[in-house]
Amino acid sequence: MGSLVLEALSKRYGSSTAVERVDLEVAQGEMVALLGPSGCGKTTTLRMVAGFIPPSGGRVLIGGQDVTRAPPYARDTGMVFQSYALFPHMSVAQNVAFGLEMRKVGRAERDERVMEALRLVRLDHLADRLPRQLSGGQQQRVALARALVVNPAVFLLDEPLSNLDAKLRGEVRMEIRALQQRLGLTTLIVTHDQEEALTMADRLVVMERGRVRQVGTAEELYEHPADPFVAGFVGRCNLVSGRLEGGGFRAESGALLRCDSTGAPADAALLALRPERIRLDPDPAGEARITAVTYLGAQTEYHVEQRGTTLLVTRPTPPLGDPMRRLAVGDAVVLSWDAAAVRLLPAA
Amino acid sequence: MGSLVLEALSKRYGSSTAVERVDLEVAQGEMVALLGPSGCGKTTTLRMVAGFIPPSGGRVLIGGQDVTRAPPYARDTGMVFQSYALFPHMSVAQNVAFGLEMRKVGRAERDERVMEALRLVRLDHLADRLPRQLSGGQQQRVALARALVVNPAVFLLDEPLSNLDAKLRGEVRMEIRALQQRLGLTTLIVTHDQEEALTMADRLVVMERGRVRQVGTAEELYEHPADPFVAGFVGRCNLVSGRLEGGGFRAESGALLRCDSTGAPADAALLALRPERIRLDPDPAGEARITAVTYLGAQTEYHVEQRGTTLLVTRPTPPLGDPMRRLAVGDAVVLSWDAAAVRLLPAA
Amino acid sequence: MLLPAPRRLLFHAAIGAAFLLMLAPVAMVMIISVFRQEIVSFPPPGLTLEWYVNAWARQEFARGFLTSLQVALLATAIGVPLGTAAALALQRSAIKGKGALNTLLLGPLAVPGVVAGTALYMFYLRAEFWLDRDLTATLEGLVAAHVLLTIPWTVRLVSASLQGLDRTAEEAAANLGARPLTVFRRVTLPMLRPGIVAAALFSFIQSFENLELTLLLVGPGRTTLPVAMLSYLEFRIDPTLAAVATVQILLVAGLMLITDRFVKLSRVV
Amino acid sequence: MLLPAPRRLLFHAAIGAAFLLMLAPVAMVMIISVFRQEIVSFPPPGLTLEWYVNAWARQEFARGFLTSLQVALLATAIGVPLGTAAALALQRSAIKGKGALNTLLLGPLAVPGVVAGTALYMFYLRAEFWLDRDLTATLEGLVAAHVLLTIPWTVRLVSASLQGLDRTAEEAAANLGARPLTVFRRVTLPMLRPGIVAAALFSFIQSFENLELTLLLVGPGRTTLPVAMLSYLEFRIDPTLAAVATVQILLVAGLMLITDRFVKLSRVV
Repeated sequence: MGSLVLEALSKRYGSSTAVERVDLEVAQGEMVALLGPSGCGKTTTLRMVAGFIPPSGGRVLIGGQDVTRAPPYARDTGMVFQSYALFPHMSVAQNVAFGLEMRKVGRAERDERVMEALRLVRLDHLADRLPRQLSGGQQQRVALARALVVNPAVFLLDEPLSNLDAKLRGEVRMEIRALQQRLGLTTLIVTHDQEEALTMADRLVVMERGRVRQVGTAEELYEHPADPFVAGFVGRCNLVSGRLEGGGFRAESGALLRCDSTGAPADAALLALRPERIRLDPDPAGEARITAVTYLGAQTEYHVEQRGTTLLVTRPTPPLGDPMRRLAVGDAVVLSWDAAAVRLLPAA
Repeated sequence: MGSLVLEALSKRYGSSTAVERVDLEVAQGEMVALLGPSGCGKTTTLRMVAGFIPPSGGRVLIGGQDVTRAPPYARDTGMVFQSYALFPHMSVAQNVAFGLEMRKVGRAERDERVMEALRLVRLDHLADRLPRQLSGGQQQRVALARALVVNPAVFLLDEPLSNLDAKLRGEVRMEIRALQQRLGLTTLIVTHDQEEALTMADRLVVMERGRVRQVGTAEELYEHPADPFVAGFVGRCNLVSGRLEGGGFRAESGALLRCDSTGAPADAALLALRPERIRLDPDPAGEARITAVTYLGAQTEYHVEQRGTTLLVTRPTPPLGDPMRRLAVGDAVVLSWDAAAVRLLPAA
Repeated sequence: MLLPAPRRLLFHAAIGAAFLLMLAPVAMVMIISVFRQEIVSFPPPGLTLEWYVNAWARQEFARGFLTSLQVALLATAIGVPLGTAAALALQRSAIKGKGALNTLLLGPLAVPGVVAGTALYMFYLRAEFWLDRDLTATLEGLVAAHVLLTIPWTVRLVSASLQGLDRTAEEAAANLGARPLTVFRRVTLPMLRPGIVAAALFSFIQSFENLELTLLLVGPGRTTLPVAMLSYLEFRIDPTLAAVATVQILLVAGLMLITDRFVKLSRVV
Repeated sequence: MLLPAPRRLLFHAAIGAAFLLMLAPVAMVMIISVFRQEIVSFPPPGLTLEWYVNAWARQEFARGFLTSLQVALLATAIGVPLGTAAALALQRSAIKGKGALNTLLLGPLAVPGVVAGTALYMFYLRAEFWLDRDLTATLEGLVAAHVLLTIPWTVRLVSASLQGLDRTAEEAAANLGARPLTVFRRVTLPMLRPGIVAAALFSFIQSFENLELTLLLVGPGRTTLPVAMLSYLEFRIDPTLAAVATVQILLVAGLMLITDRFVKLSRVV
């Protein structure tokens, strides 16, 4: 049984549903990401775990104990807020000490654990500063230390990186993941950024409009998306409507696309194909035409039109001498892909 | 001679320099991006072109005419602001009509051109709305129409996409680029997002701390960065300090790295190598070790350590059956790359 | 955060008590003004508008009302443009000590009304001596004094609007070819409208209500309504006064409600 | 945006004029208070502190000062906690019509001081009749009236602070194990401090300066300073009054300056 368990957790506001029967188990030491566009219910779910929002139905269990009706202060969670939520009138050390004070930890032990937590986030030299005297990244680390110092049973992160700039975000991401693994923290993180979720979490929960669409590791979600929403939200994806016909897939535009139909759902109505799985070869006799070329440095994106269906193709940018390098809008090409690279999905 | 020319344009505030002798020519119909981290002087440069900031030195020429001392209202520029800067008390149509009114265009022609501009951005059905009744993306398009309707000699865009969410950003990017090309607008765009700059602009100007580091097309900057800053800012890059030794490059850690030293600068002190240009092969006898594997869907990132030097390697994620797919932390591998893929740069 | 039910009840009680405390006396006056009986008894024996008729019949109230209205309108008409100009100057110019000037704007709060009134009276006496011309007991003198009341309110409210104003809209206008004066007229001024409307409203109310500054400056036959009420009070206290007070309250409250329809006051003030 | 030089000059002139207009009378009084001569002449013939000595010697000013101080301190001590509680209740509970209540908070601005004073006096007279106990001309009655002055200021200033307060800090405290009362004491209250300090300052000033509400409620031997000044004015006008006024201005200005060191007033108010 997981260290954090959600059972059919729901939240309704009047007639609108924010979260609909979410089931989830997070194992001891595991990091799970709630991923989805804004308004999908991921933050509401996190706040129900922390106790800030009372569920309309379902249960929350922490370490096997039902805490569904427990107030926030009686739940053993450590939360890091998007806005950091530091106490502006307390020093860094006082901020970090607050949770220990609430737990009536003696002064000597408290001071020791505060300094230890600050060393963990490399801020022990700034213990006496006020939050407003720190940079965004430093405030973020104080918030981490403050949540970690009390050894919470569950560690909750609400979009912890969204207020940092791009460069810092990569660093803090690795730092949080390293801390989480080193301390073996049971962690639930909320994010709208798929790269963040893919790089940090052991498992991902993709949510949309209050419902869980799919739960799995990064690879499971990317390689075997359960539905068009997951296919489009985790990574980029060509989605073509049509139907199975013989051994192939007949697009609405008329083109017959190669696919492996074994095990496809009977109601398959969408063909999902990752842009990097498509091979593209110059061929004057090819019936596909390039409609756009975008050079992105490490890779190049091609929009290719074939009998009324436009597919996005991304290839590693070829070295300078390569004939591929000269491909331009209007050139004729041939597209090909492994039948196994295709996923067939029910309609959205 | 370009349609927009900057000659040794500078801006100093007291003893600090915001922009230092920027030279630039933008040809008729060309789109040039000013790219750099925040505080690099790119916005200050744009605002000097618009006339909102008086230069401390240098000249601004629009269509061959010196406008360095001209007030904003006497310059023929059309600017789109980061915050859109719509007039909140005027309807969409009135916003768009404002520039024409200032130019004393007659009522009939004005109405016609306003509707034409709104059709261009597909908002003619919302002409009577107030700005606050529109979504962010729609406000952005009103701002575009308002700047375009007066047929400005130079089109200025200040981080036009930064207030839009990820999905919309891609759409508006393509829309702006299509408009710019269709109307043949001489355009200067400011952005801190390299992908935005790479996808939209004909040429890029990379700035750092008030100076231009390099000017060129996306390919020139990515394949031939002039210095470590550009190498690291446009795309990701492994930068290894060391020195040329015999036919190779001796890293400070002691490893000897393969490179092509012909034409290298005499003071070469950095080896720049794109992570996607490194091949990685499993080899039990290899002396390189994987220290981290990050699955990102379309690609996988590997941190590989070889004799004290850690290199980032990105490979397209191999198909499920591939032995590469099983590579894990601690595995021995061999790294290799074309000598031509390496750039040698002076110290930062 | 959730509050347990008993605490929530306590909260509601606190709101109720505070508002009751603030409004009870006013409500009492309004009630008194429509009952027949002059002395205390409850429930009072009958409704009447007699006191209103009585109030209007007394010249000092009718005239006081008109004088107050005249003075308040003039003071607002002069003070609001002046104050708006000062606010623009204060917020827009790059002068040093802007912070100090902003705090000085709180000054009028620091100067007790009686003191300001006395000061002004003494100032007028001396000015009369130098200028050889009446100032106290003239309409001009009274209006000038009330302009002093309206300026700080205007500067403060318009300054707040200016600070919240998106300056890029002005830049956009300039970029589209508008000269500075056109930018001001077509963009800045319309965007400041809520602040200016609120300033005019509060200027009017401040002037209309003022007693302290006015007391020494009114002349015979040119009394404002608050002064007339005070004089009447010294003479007797009866529901006539309650009637006058009720009219005054309804007038000001009505003005605020009308303004509130166009400008959300609780956001601006 | 850049302003051409002549316009900038005009701007500075406007600032100067507005501030001069606001401050001239006050400056005049302060000057008068330290010169020997009672009547007008310039430059006056000699400096003196005689008027200050004279003011203190007159019992009504000395006693008035002490009464005002006492009333203002008591009214602040009672009104600020009450107002803070009301503000918390108003902002934090999920009651309907919050917007209407917020506008009602502007109410005291809508009720002219004389009207409120009259209302209160009438209310007290009736309350005395029912309670069979004195209210007018007692310290309790005066303090109760002044509490009414302080509550709207407090509610408004504390409400503004509450609206600007980052509620996630309170959630963070709860998440760290603090019960609601501890959250309030350790996090909410310290974060509201600027608003509460400003509320206390303005409550004190409002009470200390008040004339209109006080006029009818003071009893013999229990006059506040503004009322004492008004009475003296009816009797004669000389620099003694200027001296009293100066002391009062300096006291209030000093209080504001001290407060400003701890709380940036121009940001809170």
